Amino acid sequence: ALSAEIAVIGGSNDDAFWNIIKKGIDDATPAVEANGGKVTYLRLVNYDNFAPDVVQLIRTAISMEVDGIVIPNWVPEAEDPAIKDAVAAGIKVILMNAGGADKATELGAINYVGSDEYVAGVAGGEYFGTAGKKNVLCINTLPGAANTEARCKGVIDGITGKGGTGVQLPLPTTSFGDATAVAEAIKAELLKDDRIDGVITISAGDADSAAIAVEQAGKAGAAMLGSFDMNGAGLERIKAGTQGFAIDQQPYLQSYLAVSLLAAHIDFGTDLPVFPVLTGPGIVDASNIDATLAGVALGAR
Amino acid sequence: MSNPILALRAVNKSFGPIDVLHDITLEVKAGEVLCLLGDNGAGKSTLIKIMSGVHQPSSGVIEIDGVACPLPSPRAASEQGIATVHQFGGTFPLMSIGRSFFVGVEPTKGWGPFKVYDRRRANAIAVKAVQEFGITRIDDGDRLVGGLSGGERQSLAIARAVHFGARVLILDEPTAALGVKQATHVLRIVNEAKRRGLAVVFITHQVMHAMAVGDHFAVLIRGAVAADFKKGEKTREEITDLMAGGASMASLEAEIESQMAQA
Amino acid sequence: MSNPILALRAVNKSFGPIDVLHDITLEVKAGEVLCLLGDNGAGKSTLIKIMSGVHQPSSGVIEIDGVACPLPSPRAASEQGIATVHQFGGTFPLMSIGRSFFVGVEPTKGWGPFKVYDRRRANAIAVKAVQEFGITRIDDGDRLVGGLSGGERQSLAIARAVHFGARVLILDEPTAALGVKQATHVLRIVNEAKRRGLAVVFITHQVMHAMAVGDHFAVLIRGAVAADFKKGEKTREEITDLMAGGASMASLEAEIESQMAQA
Amino acid sequence: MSSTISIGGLLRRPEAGAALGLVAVLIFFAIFGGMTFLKPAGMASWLNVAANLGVIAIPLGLLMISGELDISVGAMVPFGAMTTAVISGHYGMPIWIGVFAALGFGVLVGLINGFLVIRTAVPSLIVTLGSLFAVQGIVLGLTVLITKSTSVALATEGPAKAIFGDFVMGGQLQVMVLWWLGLTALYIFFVHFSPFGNWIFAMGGDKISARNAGIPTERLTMMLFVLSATSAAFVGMCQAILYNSAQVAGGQSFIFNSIIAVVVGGVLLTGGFGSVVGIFFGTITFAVVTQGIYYTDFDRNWSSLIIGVLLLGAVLMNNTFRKMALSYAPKKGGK
Amino acid sequence: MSSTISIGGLLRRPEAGAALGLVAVLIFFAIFGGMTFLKPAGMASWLNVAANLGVIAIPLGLLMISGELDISVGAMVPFGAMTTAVISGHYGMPIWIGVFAALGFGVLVGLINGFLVIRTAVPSLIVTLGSLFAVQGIVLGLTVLITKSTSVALATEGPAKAIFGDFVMGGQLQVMVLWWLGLTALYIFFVHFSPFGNWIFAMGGDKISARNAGIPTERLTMMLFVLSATSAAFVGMCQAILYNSAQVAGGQSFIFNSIIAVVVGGVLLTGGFGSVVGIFFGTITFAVVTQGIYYTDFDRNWSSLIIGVLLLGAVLMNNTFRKMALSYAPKKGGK
Ligand SMILES: Nc1ncnc2c1ncn2[C@@H]1O[C@H](COP(=O)(O)OP(=O)(O)OP(=O)(O)O)[C@@H](O)[C@H]1O
Ligand SMILES: Nc1ncnc2c1ncn2[C@@H]1O[C@H](COP(=O)(O)OP(=O)(O)OP(=O)(O)O)[C@@H](O)[C@H]1O
Ligand SMILES: [Mg+2]
Ligand SMILES: [Mg+2]
Repeated sequence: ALSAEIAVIGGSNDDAFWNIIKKGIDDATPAVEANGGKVTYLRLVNYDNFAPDVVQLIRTAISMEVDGIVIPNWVPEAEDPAIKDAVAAGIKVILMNAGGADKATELGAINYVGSDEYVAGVAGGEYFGTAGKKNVLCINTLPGAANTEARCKGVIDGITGKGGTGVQLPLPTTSFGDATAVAEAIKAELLKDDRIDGVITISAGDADSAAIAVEQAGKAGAAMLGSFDMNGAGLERIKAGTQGFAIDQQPYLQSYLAVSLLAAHIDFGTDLPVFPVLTGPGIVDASNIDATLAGVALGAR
Repeated sequence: MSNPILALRAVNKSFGPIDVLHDITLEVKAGEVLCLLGDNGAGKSTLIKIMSGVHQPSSGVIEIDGVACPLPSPRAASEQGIATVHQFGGTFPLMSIGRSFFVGVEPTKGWGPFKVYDRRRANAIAVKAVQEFGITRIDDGDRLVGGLSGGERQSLAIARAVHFGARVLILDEPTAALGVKQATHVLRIVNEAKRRGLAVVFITHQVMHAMAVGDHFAVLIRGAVAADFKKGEKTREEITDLMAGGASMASLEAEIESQMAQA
Repeated sequence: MSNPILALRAVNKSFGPIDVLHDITLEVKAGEVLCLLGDNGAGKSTLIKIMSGVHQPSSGVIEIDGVACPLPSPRAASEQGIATVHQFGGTFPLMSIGRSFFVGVEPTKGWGPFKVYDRRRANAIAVKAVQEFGITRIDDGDRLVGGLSGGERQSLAIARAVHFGARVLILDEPTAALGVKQATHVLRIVNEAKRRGLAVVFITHQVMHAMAVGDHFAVLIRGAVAADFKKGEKTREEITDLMAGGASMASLEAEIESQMAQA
Repeated sequence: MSSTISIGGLLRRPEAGAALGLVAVLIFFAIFGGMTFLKPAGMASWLNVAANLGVIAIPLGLLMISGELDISVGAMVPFGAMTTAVISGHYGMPIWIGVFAALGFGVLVGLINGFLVIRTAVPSLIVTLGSLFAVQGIVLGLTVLITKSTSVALATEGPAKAIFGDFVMGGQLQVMVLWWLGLTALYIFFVHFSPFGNWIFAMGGDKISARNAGIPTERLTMMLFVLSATSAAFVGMCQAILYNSAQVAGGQSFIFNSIIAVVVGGVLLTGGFGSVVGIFFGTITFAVVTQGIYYTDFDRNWSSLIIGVLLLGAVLMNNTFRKMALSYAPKKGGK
Repeated sequence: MSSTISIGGLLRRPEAGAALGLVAVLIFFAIFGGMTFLKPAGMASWLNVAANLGVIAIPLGLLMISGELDISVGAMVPFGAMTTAVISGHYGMPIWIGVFAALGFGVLVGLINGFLVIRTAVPSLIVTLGSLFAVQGIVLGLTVLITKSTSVALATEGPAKAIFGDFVMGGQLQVMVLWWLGLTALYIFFVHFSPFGNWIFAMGGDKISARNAGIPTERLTMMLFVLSATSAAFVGMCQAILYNSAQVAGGQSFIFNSIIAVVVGGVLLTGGFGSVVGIFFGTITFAVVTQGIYYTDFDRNWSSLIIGVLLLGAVLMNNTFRKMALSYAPKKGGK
């Protein structure tokens, strides 16, 4: 069918990561529209009712009678039946951000574009290990959510593989979004356990709190700070040397490529021989900070 | 005379450190109106709350038909046929007149699990009961109680108790908010209830109302029964003095009377 | 006679589709007690709510000292020296007696931005004012209002209005919940206020109370002024009939009287 | 005369405002979202959302009518889901054991909530806030302890799947929609036709007077808390079966969402006024607003703003009607 | 006699329960958390949390005493932070412009909340729920529109940094702690000593009677809404300056947390009763409970459970005291 109508399903509204995803979609959209197509972005409002909400979005997309869907496969048990229904309805599917090549094949999706939360976590854990860190604390401000748990699990497995140890610190919901509560929680752990020499947060915003906590606990220089994803303040810290690194899956590429590939497939029947298309994990640290900062200024990193 | 339906034996009540009732012993007999008199804060409302299961006595016994019978809840009291109009409240502003009237004892039609609330019948009975009080303005049982005047609501509450009071009818200052016509009607209803063999407990601050219906009078002063006498045993002046908490009202009465005389 | 302090000219009031007051014209003069009489639901409370700025008339004019002067809020009325005791409420269960008494017009000590609430003085004045009503049980201004009996609270509200009523004192059924002693005291206070040159508007359902203090009587029937007369112009029986909404009370009165006679 | 239908009589019903609000948002999205939104597949999208919310919103609304609140439903949804998934997924026991355990825990938490509210006179918002945290803690702690993970898979087949977690009517509608419609009908009967409903309204209007009138207020309060906690656990359980998995996190959005649905449905927050049909409409309104956004071309970043404004609008409309209801009285012919 | 201090007099103060609750949790954590928790660094940890929460909790508590509620603080924290970061970070304007703009928006949202509550008689929970969503939508929409990002960096130096977002006293305490103590003192004066405070209690006790007593209830309601929204924007602004960055997300936890702090502090949810000192103690109690966990050896997965149980305990203790307060009267010598 010509003039592809595409639905993209993504994470919560106010999440920095998904905002960059949106930038990729927005940049890919003109090309789709130039061919008479349309791109709709369906976002979760929050992660409170995760699996049902995601499946609901898939069903919504099917009901919109789109030609193609780009979707992260976060909770396979829940999403697989819906994705199979979409494929059965003749809708072309690309898995993005979460899922992997095997899943794509199993579900009949045409490709997988993305990284993997767990793999990204492992990369982070190994970075700590390579830097000589032994005891890493993974701060999870959203404990119980599949994606954040995968990140921390990856970190712990990564550092363990390098001969160190890792622990997850799940924060209660009472502290979610309260920068001070997060900072003080991390500080308390640092004060209590003197051996901790690495801290990583599941989001860029939490790293702002963690930076203060490390400094307050008198561990500046001793404990290395890392974060999943990145924001302006975090990059400034990497540049200044107060933060070690940030794990970047280059979300811009995920959505940009996924939408473009899918539209071209629907409109022109093209197929990419590369399978899967991996966009990460990439590590941003002092070595590549300047190029990254340029991309950030444009909202693409 | 008949045996008492309801009796209190040496009942005490305190709220934390505040002792409100001391050693109250009282009997309420069928076909008799007991007037509870006493100054503001004497403990009248507290006493009848004990009779209607709202409060539990700190010590002492409640007897029904001569048998000790605690009243752990208002529901227990109403199961014993005791219906009460409390001094405040008793109606539900956002409910319809019909529903408010029948609250807790809704009439139903149908059978088995499909019994449904009989709105039409409830409304009809409620409107009729209230109109009998002379409140003819009310003719729609679906109207919300919140739109009624104070006296109209009070009439509704009294009509309700009269309708459901099987053996004992307790009225706490029922006439306080009522107009002349409505108050007279309440007094007539009390007499009617007495004639039907109910026991009535009646609280009022108006000597005239008390003397119009009372067969038996109990005066509370600071939580204790200060006087307990039958109709005709005391004069109007003596009763007035007792109602004022034992203070001699002679001078005050005289003062008012003299002002009236100037009229 | 003096000019009216407060006058209503052709005032109407309706709540949505319900017309409550029709073309009310009334004058309240200094040194005079105006008794508002009428059946339940006649519109008395609504009328005084218009005088005290709680409701706005649907049409018609309020004059103060002969000049048209709308009362957009209770605050505006109290700035004109009009103090009101409403039929319900007026006290705050969880506040202390002293604070409840002075709510809105708190006494302060200190100066400038450091004026602080003068708790001791407030408590002393409040306790004294309430004790003057014969309620000697209350001697601690820090006690919470919620623990008082109905009559005790009512006395507190009246004491408050009397204390702050500069020119006009409006009392909506002030004696309804009061004991004999307290009610007599309220009547004495009304007379005292009159003697001090205040105008008083007094609502009651008790003929005796009305006749004890009233100089001027206005009877509302179904929201319209049905009679407007001076002290002495009508007999007690006529007034009673009017209070009952124009119904002839002769038979009812007779009935009650006869029961009293049996006493 | 009282059974003839008049405009005044219709307008003073608690659901009048909710119904008009629903019509308004439907028109809004029909204009901005186009027709897909009203085709069967589009309707299924908001009906499914409404069903899951509605099963919780009605008992919560009854609690609110009776003057209480239950925040703990936010933790009961994942609790119900996790109980089923752990018992029937992780341990592999028969699905029915998981179902009954989930409902059983619902009853238990409801009883605890009700007991604490009755016995301590602590406001129910606070009691259930406490149990929200406590249940969240238990779910996270126990799940990690037992399964070493926060996400548990569950595969169900046979009648349990068909009854609790499947799609019906051409694979679009969740079976939950049927549960929701059935339960709504039941609630309408109990609340508006059986005498029992009257008690709930009386309790919300004036709890002391209700108790004095002989209504077993305490037992009724317990019952309503059990109902709301169990309904939330039920929804969680069905979601676990439908989606073949359960997560520890989640469910909190049900708290605000169901309060919104209830209040948009015309229930008075302070108790004593409302209707099941109103809550039903309010739930659909909420679902239409949140799902409708996806069918429009509005920038997704502004969806919260639109939801907020639509909500306020619906409540305002609603309120206008309640005021009319209170002051309504049939006009007399002559004076 | 009324100025002598008696045990009865102390116990009937609204803060009595809160103070005892605080002592109880301090003992609890001193036992299970060891002494680090009470050393300066440990104390700073919960004082900082308490300060940020407390600046919002006191005005919210006053609103609750006056019988209203403000949910929108949850959106005002990120709004305040983002306004400052966008103006002074993204656009690079002087920090003071950012500070005043943040506070100015706080005043504006407060006025809108207050206006809607007064004019429409919609319960404030719902009005502010609407404005919560609306403000969240505006923050997200505008930030992305302006900065193409949801996280904005901000570098502040000079007096503004020292006044709003720095550490004092050996670099452990946030300067917010000083603000909090100062504001608490001011609030205590205004609420408990100036005549003005009386009005708030009267409004919460019986709004109609308060209005009839000549209290400008509408103006006061507006003022309190402005106070709470502005305080939340202030906290957000200070956090942006302290952490050199602002996020669009977050802040919702302030809603429940401050309600908890207020209620643990002895304020009656239905209005009319409470005290600033009580809220102060309640805030500290909450901070101690949530931060104390990190000094213990309990498994972190159970922290929600512990928080829930401790909260319920504190509220129960509290309630016992309020009951004593209501029934308390000085014992007479003779009868
Ligand atoms: N729940 C309570 N807690 C503490 N004190 C109470 C309580 N209820 C009543 N009291 C006190 O008990 C005393 C008696 O109150 P009660 O209401 O029984 O008086 P009453 O005789 O009905 O007065 P009134 O004629 O004014 O209605 C009063 O002094 C009152 O302060
Ligand atoms: N806010 C309102 N909305 C609708 N109707 C009202 C309202 N307030 C009063 N009414 C109606 O107006 C009429 C007059 O009420 P009002 O309270 O003025 O009577 P009243 O003369 O004070 O009676 P009472 O002696 O019983 O106190 C009543 O029929 C009542 O139903
Ligand atoms: Mg009494
Ligand atoms: Mg009246």
